[in-house]
Amino acid sequence: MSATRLEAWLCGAAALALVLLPLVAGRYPIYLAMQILILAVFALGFNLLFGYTGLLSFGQAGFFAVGAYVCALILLRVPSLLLGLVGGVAAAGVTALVLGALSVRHTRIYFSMLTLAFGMMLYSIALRWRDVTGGDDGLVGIPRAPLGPPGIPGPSLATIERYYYVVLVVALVAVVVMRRLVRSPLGLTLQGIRDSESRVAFTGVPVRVYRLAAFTIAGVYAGLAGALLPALENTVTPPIAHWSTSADPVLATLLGGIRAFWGPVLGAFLFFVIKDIIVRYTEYWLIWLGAIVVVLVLGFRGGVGAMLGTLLGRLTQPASGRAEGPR
Amino acid sequence: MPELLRVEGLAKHFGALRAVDGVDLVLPEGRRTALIGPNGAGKTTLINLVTGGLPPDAGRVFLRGAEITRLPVHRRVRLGLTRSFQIMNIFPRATTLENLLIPVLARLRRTHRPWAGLGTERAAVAEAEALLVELGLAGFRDLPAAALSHGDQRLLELGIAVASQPALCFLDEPSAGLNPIERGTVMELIRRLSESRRTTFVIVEHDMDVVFSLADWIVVMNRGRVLAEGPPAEIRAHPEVRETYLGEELEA
Amino acid sequence: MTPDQLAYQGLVGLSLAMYLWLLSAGLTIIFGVLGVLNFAHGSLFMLGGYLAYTAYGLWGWPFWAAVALSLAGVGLVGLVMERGFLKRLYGVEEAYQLLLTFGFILILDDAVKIVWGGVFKIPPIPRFLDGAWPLFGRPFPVYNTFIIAVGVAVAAGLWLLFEKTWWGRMVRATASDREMAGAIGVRVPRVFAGVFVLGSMLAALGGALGTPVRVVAPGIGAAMIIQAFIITVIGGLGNLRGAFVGSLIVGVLSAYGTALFPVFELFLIYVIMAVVLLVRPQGLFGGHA
Amino acid sequence: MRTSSRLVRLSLAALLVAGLVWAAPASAQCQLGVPGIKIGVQGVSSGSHADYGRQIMMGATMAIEEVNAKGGILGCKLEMKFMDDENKPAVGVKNARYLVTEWGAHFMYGTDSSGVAMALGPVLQELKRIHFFTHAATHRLTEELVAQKGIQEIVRVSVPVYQDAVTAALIFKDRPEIKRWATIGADYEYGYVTWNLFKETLKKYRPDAEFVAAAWAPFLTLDFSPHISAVMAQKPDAILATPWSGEAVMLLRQALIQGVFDQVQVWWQAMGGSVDVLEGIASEVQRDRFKGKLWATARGLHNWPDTPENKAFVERFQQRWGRLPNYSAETTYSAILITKAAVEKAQSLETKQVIEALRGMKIMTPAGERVFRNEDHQFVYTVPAGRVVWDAKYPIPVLGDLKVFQAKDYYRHPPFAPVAATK
Repeated sequence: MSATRLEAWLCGAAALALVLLPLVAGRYPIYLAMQILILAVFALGFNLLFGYTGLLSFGQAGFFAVGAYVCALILLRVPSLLLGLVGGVAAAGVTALVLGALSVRHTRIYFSMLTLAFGMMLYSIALRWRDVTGGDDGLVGIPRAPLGPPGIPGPSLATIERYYYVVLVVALVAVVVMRRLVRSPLGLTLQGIRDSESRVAFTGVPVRVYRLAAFTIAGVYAGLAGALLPALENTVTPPIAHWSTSADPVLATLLGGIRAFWGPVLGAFLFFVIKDIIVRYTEYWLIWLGAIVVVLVLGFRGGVGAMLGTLLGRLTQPASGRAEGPR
Repeated sequence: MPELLRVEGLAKHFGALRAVDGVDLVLPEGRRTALIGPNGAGKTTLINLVTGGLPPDAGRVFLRGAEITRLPVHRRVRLGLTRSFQIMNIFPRATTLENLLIPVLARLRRTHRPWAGLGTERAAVAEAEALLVELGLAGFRDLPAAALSHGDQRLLELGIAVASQPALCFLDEPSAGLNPIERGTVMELIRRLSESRRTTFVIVEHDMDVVFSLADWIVVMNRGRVLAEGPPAEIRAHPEVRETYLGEELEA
Repeated sequence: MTPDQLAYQGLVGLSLAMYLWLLSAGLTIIFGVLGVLNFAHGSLFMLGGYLAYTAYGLWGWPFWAAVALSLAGVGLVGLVMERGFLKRLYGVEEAYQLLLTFGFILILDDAVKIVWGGVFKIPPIPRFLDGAWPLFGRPFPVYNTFIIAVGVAVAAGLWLLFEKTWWGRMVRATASDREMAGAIGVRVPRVFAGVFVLGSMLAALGGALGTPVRVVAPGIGAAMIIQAFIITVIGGLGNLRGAFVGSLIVGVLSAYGTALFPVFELFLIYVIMAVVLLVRPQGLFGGHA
Repeated sequence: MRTSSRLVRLSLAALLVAGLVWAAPASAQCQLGVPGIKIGVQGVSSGSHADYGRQIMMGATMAIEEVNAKGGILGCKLEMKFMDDENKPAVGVKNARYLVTEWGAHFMYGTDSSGVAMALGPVLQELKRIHFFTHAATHRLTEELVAQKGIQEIVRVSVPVYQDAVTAALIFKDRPEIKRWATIGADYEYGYVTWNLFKETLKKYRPDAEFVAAAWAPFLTLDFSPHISAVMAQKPDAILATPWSGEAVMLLRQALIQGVFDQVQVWWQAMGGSVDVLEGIASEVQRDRFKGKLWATARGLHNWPDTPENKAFVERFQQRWGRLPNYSAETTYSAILITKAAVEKAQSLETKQVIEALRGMKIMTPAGERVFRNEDHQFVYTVPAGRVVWDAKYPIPVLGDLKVFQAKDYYRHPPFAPVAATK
């Protein structure tokens, strides 16, 4: 069995498990699963930017928040989740496009700082523009509106189980799309830019435009993840725009593996599992997460994903043992 | 031979240093040119100015009569101007095939496609594979480029450069850090490529034997200026060139 | 506001600026020499506060001794960070250095919780720093005056250190070109360690001097580090003079912001940061570290 | 041989354990058909406000110990899980979901920040659980979410913002020399509504009152100097301050060294009567640095009312924890007593029946008699405000010179006219 076949089987199994989850699990595991899926989408976008294009952004929370706030504002007025999601994603995409056009003028640390500044700019807007964002108290009492477009209500999502399936479907689609994207000419070119900007430029590719494309897609993914949040939490508050939220996808990706496509997804899972498990035994879970980060950065920069990747490689033909370097 | 590249009064200063100091140059199509000169003569800077890596302080650059002085790199490439690098510059994590796929896709204007799998880019893949054969790297198709030997990586970089099917291609010390045998292969490849394709090569090279055997025109630079240019024989005989540059070469 | 009031508010801003300066000075030196942007720098500031509180507030040491202890303690932590961990990442993409120091934030925030509990700590104000004296027609705190003095003194001290001492010259050589410095016989690893310890101590100083008037609690480090980033960026990453001016800008601006344009204050600071990065990425004082 | 004998011993031990486990539920005769009643508690227990969470946890723990010692509720033992909400609405909501859907809480208690409370309220309907709010003070929690939106699961045991705002107006309306008021406000719901409600009320009695300055400080403010100097620039006669807990201590320290207490007549510190603040400023009060100008409120006092219930509570609390109880401890403690009474009356844990049982409830608690107001699920009880003074009887400062207003005089009453919740 080839690595890709095996991978396909694993994905199928995982997807099936997720579909069946509500039948076996209680409401909290479902809630947790939704949190994981949302972070997975968020981190997938982030990793297109970091793992594939080589740009470490500390401002992704800004776009996450734009998605969340816009979706929330819509849900508070129009009872249509669809509209909320679309609106949130669109707003986040546009914001990313505009701020990205400025950000991609830099790379490396300056890019990181610039994105940090923009992210925190959005945070300060969420915090201070009280009339719209509710200020520090945020937007609360957000209804879990029916799915359909305005006018045609469609299925109710009153129960968390139903909403779970919305989140699941959206997340699966997001994964598939990203999977195709990284294996497309665009994906290959972005990886080329990561490894050698000048070389790509001298093949006739406008590097900055491609960086902007990656940045915008990452922003759209962040916005999508954010837009899924209000209906789940019924509340949206400034901390989700704060840079420490930007760190979540970074940590997840680092845990799962920057160099592997499944890294962010795996990482999102690990992130919450670690958190949830450790929290049950001690309130001090951050110190453990921190320790894990230190160990990973020093010892296993490939993350758990790479470990598994090499494992996969061993299980299958050596030719497919290329876990390092996203494909 | 129709004019391919024209450079007029090109200049670039780094603080006090006049790296390139008023260079005029005309390159006709199909003439294999060697660009020589002692270290710091301004060869690499000149390439950077012409190919768009650096903005010039003064002067103008024309490709096939059209001015390209201020064009961004990728636009110049699309007009048929590209280069290779003195310091190895390939995509180490990508496979050998993918290394060539990027420039081919770029030439076919397909790099932006986000949806189609690479497998479906049949034309591009076929072309890249053909080039792999031409480079003699077909055996390493699916290996990460980093796994290739230094010499093979040089060949690959050369391949990346010609994969964009440029009209004019600057090769900045394509054999840097290679042993004589590997160097031979690279030069042989350059010769073959320049015959099999409509690409005019400008080569920066230190090995005079290579230069004189490969080039049918030689441009000598010194202190940011063009000291002399002409066919190998002429240059060999050129007194100034001899003393400032070739002298020690010949003694050596 | 009347001129007097504006001046007074500006003075308050100045004292804010000095805390920021003590924080960002260390960050800047470390970046300038090691090329590492230490995310955990704010957490060292916090740790400094806790140590000072423990010695001064709990054990009843004299304030000065407590501050000295916290400098020593945090310096030690800094040494461990650099020698034990960071040094393994030189030569790797800087992204990983950022991530490593981010890991330190998580560890330190919980570590202080484990040792000192989650509840805020605040020792009494040392008598000799209590009270106020008239300035611009209103009483101005002795404490804030003291902080301003310390800030200026540190600035002068650092200037002397880097301009006038042999070690300083060694550090500057290392900052401008590691290999060259190594070639002319500078023990680069030692310089790195020394600089990191110095930077950590500066952070500790800010934290320690803050405790009697500001509480120390878990998470204040992470809350402050971003301001330090803003400042180092505005002044030019690795540029000490720039960091000083940057601190003044941010501190004074937020003071006036609180009084005159509270809604935009925060936003404005990030705008400035972004604009500087876009227009002058090397910072207002960029060029030489 | 040896291994086999060890095996025997092991299996015996296992049997024993199994037997105990099997026997355990049988030992408690809970008349509500559950192994135990699960008490989920939240409060902020990290950062500048952390003492509140601790005190909430102490109060809950003590109540549970006492109830269990007397056989629990209808024979059902109480067990508690406490979680830190970090004063973050999102965290509070996540905790509530965990407590109810995973841990299986029957009732929930606590919550300090108004922001968290307002986020939590609507979620309670989905979770179908009562949350006894024992500190969060925004009037909108009960006036809007209960009285108007009809979210039955919200019950508030502590005094809302009325006390911080209205009593201040009632006390200082009679001080003609105090005209110019300024606020150093918490930059969120709680800060805004306090200031607005205060202005509204004072204006009724004192048309001549002026409100000359306002500076707003968000959570995690470490230096209030610019806020203080900003409002002092307008030369106010009195200041109403709403940052609380550790931030109140910082604020008062920084106001002291800016010489504020030489310039103003009164500093009204909302919730300044909480023990963590009183502990934090003890030495300053002892040296009368505030010149008797510092006034404060609390949702309950350890030195008032002078009733056996309160005395006993404070005594037991000090024995149990070696500290004086903060009001957040008292309100949470009382909330659990209230739960006991309600469940015993309802003979059920069903949210609906328990709410029914709460209707019209009058119950004696350490802070005095609390009366459940059906319209907005607000428990009504009287708490005085007072001046922060040093009393040798206590290890820390106390509120003295108490101004007692009957609850009906400073509570707002349905139907509620809206109060702006913006700056």
